[in-house]
Amino acid sequence: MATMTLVQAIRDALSVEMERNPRVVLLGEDIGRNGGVFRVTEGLWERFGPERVLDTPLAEVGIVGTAIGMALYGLRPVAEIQFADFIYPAFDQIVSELAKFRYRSAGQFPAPVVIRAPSGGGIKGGLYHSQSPEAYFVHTAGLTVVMPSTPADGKGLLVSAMRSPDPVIFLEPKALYRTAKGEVPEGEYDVPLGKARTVREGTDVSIITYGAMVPVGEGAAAEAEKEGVSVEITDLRTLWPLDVEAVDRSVQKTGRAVVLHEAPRTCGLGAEVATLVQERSFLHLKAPVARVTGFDTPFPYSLERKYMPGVRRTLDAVRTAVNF
Amino acid sequence: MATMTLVQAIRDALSVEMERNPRVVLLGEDIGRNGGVFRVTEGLWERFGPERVLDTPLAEVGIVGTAIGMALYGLRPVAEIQFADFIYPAFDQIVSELAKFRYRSAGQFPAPVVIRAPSGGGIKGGLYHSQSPEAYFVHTAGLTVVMPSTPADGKGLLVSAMRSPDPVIFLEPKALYRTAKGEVPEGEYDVPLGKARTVREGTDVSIITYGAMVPVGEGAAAEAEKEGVSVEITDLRTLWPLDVEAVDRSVQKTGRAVVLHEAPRTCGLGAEVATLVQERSFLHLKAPVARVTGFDTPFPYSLERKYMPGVRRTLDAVRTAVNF
Amino acid sequence: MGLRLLTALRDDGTIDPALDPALSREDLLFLFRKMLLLRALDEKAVLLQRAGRIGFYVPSSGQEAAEIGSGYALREGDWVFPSYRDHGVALLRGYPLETLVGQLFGNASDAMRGRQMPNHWCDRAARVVSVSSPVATQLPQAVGAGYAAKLCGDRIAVIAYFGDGGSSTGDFHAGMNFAGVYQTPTVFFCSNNQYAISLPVSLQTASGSIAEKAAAYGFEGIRVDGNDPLAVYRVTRDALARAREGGGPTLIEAVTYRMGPHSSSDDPTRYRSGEEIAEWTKKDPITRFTEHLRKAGIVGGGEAETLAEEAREEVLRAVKACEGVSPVPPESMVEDVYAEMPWHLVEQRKLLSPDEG
Amino acid sequence: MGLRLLTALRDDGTIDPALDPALSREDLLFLFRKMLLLRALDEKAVLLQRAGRIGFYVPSSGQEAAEIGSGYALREGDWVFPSYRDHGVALLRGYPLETLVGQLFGNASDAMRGRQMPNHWCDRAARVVSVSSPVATQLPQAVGAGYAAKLCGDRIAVIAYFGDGGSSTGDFHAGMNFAGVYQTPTVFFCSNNQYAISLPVSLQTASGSIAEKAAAYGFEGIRVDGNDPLAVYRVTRDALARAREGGGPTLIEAVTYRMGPHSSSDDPTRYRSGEEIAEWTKKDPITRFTEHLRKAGIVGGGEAETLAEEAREEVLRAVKACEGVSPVPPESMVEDVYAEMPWHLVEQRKLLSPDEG
Ligand SMILES: Cc1ncc(C[n+]2csc(CCOP(=O)(O)OP(=O)(O)O)c2C)c(N)n1
Ligand SMILES: Cc1ncc(C[n+]2csc(CCOP(=O)(O)OP(=O)(O)O)c2C)c(N)n1
Ligand SMILES: [Mg+2]
Ligand SMILES: [Mg+2]
Repeated sequence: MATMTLVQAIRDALSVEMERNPRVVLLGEDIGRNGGVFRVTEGLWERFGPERVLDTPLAEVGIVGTAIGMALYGLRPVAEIQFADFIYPAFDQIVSELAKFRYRSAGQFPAPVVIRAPSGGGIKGGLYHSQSPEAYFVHTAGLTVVMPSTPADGKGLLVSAMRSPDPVIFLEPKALYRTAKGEVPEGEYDVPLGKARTVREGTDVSIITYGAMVPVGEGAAAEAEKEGVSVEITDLRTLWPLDVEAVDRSVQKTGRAVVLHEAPRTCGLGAEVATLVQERSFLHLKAPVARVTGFDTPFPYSLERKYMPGVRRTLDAVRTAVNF
Repeated sequence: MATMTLVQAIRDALSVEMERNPRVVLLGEDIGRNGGVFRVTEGLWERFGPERVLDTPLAEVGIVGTAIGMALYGLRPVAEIQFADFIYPAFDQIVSELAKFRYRSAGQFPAPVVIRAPSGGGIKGGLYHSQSPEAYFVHTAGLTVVMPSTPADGKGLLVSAMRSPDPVIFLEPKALYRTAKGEVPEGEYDVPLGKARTVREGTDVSIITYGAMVPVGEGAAAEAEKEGVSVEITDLRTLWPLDVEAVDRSVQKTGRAVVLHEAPRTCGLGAEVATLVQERSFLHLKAPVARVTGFDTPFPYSLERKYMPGVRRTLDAVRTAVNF
Repeated sequence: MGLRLLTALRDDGTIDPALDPALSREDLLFLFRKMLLLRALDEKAVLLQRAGRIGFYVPSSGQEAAEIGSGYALREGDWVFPSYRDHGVALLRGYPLETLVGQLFGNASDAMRGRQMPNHWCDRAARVVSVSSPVATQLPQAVGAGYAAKLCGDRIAVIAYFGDGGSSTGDFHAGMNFAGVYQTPTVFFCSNNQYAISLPVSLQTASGSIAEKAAAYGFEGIRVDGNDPLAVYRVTRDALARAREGGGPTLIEAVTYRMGPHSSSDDPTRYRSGEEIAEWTKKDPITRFTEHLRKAGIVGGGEAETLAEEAREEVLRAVKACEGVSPVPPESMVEDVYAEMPWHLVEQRKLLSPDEG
Repeated sequence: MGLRLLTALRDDGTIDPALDPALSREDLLFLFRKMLLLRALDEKAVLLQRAGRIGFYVPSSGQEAAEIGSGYALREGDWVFPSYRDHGVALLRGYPLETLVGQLFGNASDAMRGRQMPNHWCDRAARVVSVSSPVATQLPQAVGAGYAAKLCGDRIAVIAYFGDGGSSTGDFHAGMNFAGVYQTPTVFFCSNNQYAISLPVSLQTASGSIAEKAAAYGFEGIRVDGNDPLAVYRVTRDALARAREGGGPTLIEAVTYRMGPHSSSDDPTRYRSGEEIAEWTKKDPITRFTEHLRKAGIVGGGEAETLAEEAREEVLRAVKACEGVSPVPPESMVEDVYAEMPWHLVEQRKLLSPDEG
């Protein structure tokens, strides 16, 4: 065990897997000599060489398209999109190609690419350095979408992503890059995809969340406890295909659910979770499933702290659920 | 009044508005001399000239980017994407630019572009000539998303879209292009955005749907009637911002809701509608809100008729709701 | 400035020694047979589509020289990233005709399980990558595969096919640029058939040619007579060899003509003249090649017609073998989305029935 | 093959008559003042950011000649599509300095209501279009605006700014191609400052220059010394005039150097050497221009320093005017998403409070 930040844990996952598997290559903008704008890949270019750590020209469509070709040939490419906000020029390669290769070739041409992207707000990045685009990818059949909230999960889930037979969109909550610190197993370590993590047990309300909103949920749970309300928190970790049993179990125990994410509300993952809950646990529900989310606006620069869900709005939703 | 197909009605909207407003221009692939692959723009190139009906090179990013610039300058561009499945190369221009121009410029640079695209299955188009991408745009703040299901609405909604101060994604259910026939007012005619249409009144179950699924809903309602079940059908017409009052009213009357669309299920518009219903009408609900949707797979060629929701699956959902 | 158009077959049927690939009699006959087979497949498929026996078809009549000439230059280990119009190349990859024809029917005889529209095939064993409809997405993918081969020390080349319209896409730009920067063993083969559906190449780009766009990426562009199988073979062979030897990428523009419609859904009379078609029909690659083979004494008398008849029969046999085979099973719809079927597709599978949705 | 680099200011401070735009004394002093103002703004903003008084900053030190030289060539009616590094141009559009500085603070003094990060301004009256972060998205937009102007019969030009990295995007490819096909009055102005964050232009593309990429789209590309305000002014003026007169688009590559970091978040020591910076510092456009003005007897003695001091004071006044102004109101977050606020934003507005989320 070693204490690491999320950035260090992700870097550790990349280097451990690159050591183990010579077919793993990294590509992206400024990830080589510069070590990435968040320094996630720092030292890997020196260690594994420019053939395996590619600084690419400025074209996301080229990054993802090239990564797909590498994967078809048999490599295990890990592409970095500098900010999740800049993934859209590659959207066609992701949605039309990456997600559909296995299906359209009836299994002949799987394309196991991992796309890493720093996601979410918290660094005063304004419209284009703050977005949480997970819903676009959850809606796209064929993709696995992952978002860790702890350094240990950051390492373990990324290792599993790099070994997955399917393409994985790996979103990294940049707000936690350096603030999340924790024990991380050294060397070989993985965390299975598709399994949620119970952050804390509770009996009155279930908060279902992920990424940078997990600590917000914990803050609200602590406040609620003072009011005698016992909150259970589930960290989805894999956003799709999500761990529906974990969600069912928690909600059927508490009878109340609050879905918490920073992405915009409408057609967000919160809508899917709320719908699944009412489809599968209708008779257990004592209150409507509540959503605490980002606003249906572009991500604002000066008002960032008001845009992102905090303890205040989460606690309000918990109270409303209990008092319904 | 004249009887028109959906294709004719949409063409009528374009020509009436081009006559009225010299600032309206059309651009897209094969829309000029060829009149569009579905012949929607047939005759407009001859009538209004190549300066106002532009055949573009093969680049959706160029089509939408150019349309945005035209709109910023003061034109009213209507861009055609040949199939909604090919809109993704323009996704960055739509999500990062078109949807955010008004916001980021604090109202100084609105970009009122209309993007028309044939959408949905029904022509054995396989993976890439059948998709229903509305959820991606509903999730994107700043866009208005519209889908007509009748010729009259096709004309009236498109005219309103061409006069809207905001960008509109106008999805045309290609399955209905020639099968939907109906009376269409001639000359000046518009249908307001943001207002749903009650297709039929009913008391037991509310079907909330749009586009090519409206006739499917009607088929299921007719079958249900034989079983003594009275179904109300709401055609959303504007998918976002949707007519929430119409949804509330219908569901609070019947106490049961089935959301019907051909797009994939997970994080689809059905999830948003189901979530809104349980948030706003929780105590009225006698059964969980049901979803009848396309499958979470790419759109298959040979199995198209099994992929698309039909009367069978819709009726099953209605029965399940009634017998819950 | 425009680049010179390279031609081997002269109008009089003789060959320009400077570009003569000096193929053996057997090679020439093999090429000829494959061109005839491709034409025969086209003619039959168009009839099948009209008769509603297949749902759709993308013909390549007029482009046989570009398809077969370039495809014949490939070596065993090379990879192919085709577009929907390049089934001709597949015919040279030991790809059984049934596999192609079965895909047209989209039934149990289709290795792709009826997932895609006709003309969207693939074959892992033949290293022919899955075709998709979105234009030119295969270009950066081909660059990635080439990069991977280089990294693995495999001395192979990767060829990517696309059309004149494809040259306008961001995928073309990124693929070409990455190939230039990483010096990948990629041959970009553009079949400039003069049209992107209805758009003539003159409105597709203001540049003098597609080939000269290569300069913007720091490598060579070649303009070749796409109706001349020997010239196409020659320049493709040389470009592939250069790629395998680490010489980097090449862009080849094969100047040809789509004699038929864009697809079975298209009506070309809306956007081009009969005179234009007549002009190009004189340059029909099969007529031209037949001329040459006659002049060279390789086919004589009615031999060409005999070979054409053999090709038609081969196509008929394949059609017989594939048509009427059982449909794909409903459950197959939810398979191959992921390596293992996740819970939500297991649940959705229950919604499937023998009847309609 | 590489294109010739056009330079007017010789090393000895004299000017090449062939490229001399023959500007008046007043014009030259105006240019000089604006370059000094831009440098002063940069120096102050970097300090403000370090002190945490503004959140972020994108400097343009070293690129003043390209910014001011090109911007000065614009006419009243022309439109500008800038990138985040082109606030220099805004200084020439009668754009009050407060508007720029207020945007850096993102408070009530920001006409954009604190919506965007620093350096992402716009001004409708000045026809300076809203800057976004995604690189090069403005290029096809500029083509559309130019097309619209042409259709409306307005004899204006549209200039679009971008960087060397931007030349790799699909937006560049589509914008250039559409401009060539429609012959729009567009000037594509590339500030090749040698880097895209850490990536040197030699790894950005294998082509000999950015300018020569114009040939792929059928129009002219020009390579100009980007640290020479007079050469930049001259070629931009001519390209804009050609555009206004219906002569179609031009690509201008201004070869310059980003003397500072990519942004306040960047550490350039990780990817470039002190020697390299020293080399380019010798070519500092302000030093070079000062030299020339001295030689030409337009500024004498300590005059240059006096002007620089005036510029610094102007910046200080603007900062004083904008800093500490009240923050933007919370409700403004849900405004301007649509022309009229829809029901869901009216409901979401209720969730806002003076405290955090
Ligand atoms: C991204 C994208 N946009 C639009 C289409 C619709 N479309 C299909 S083929 C085609 C023309 C392609 O022309 P070209 O690249 O010259 O190839 P050709 O069909 O002539 O072989 C178009 C516009 C598509 N398939 N993909
Ligand atoms: C589409 C996109 N991808 C990545 C980024 C992140 N990014 C911001 S600036 C930049 C480099 C731009 O370099 P260049 O075009 O040369 O302009 P410069 O910053 O040098 O003026 C990158 C990669 C972005 N803003 N947009
Ligand atoms: Mg073509
Ligand atoms: Mg640069």
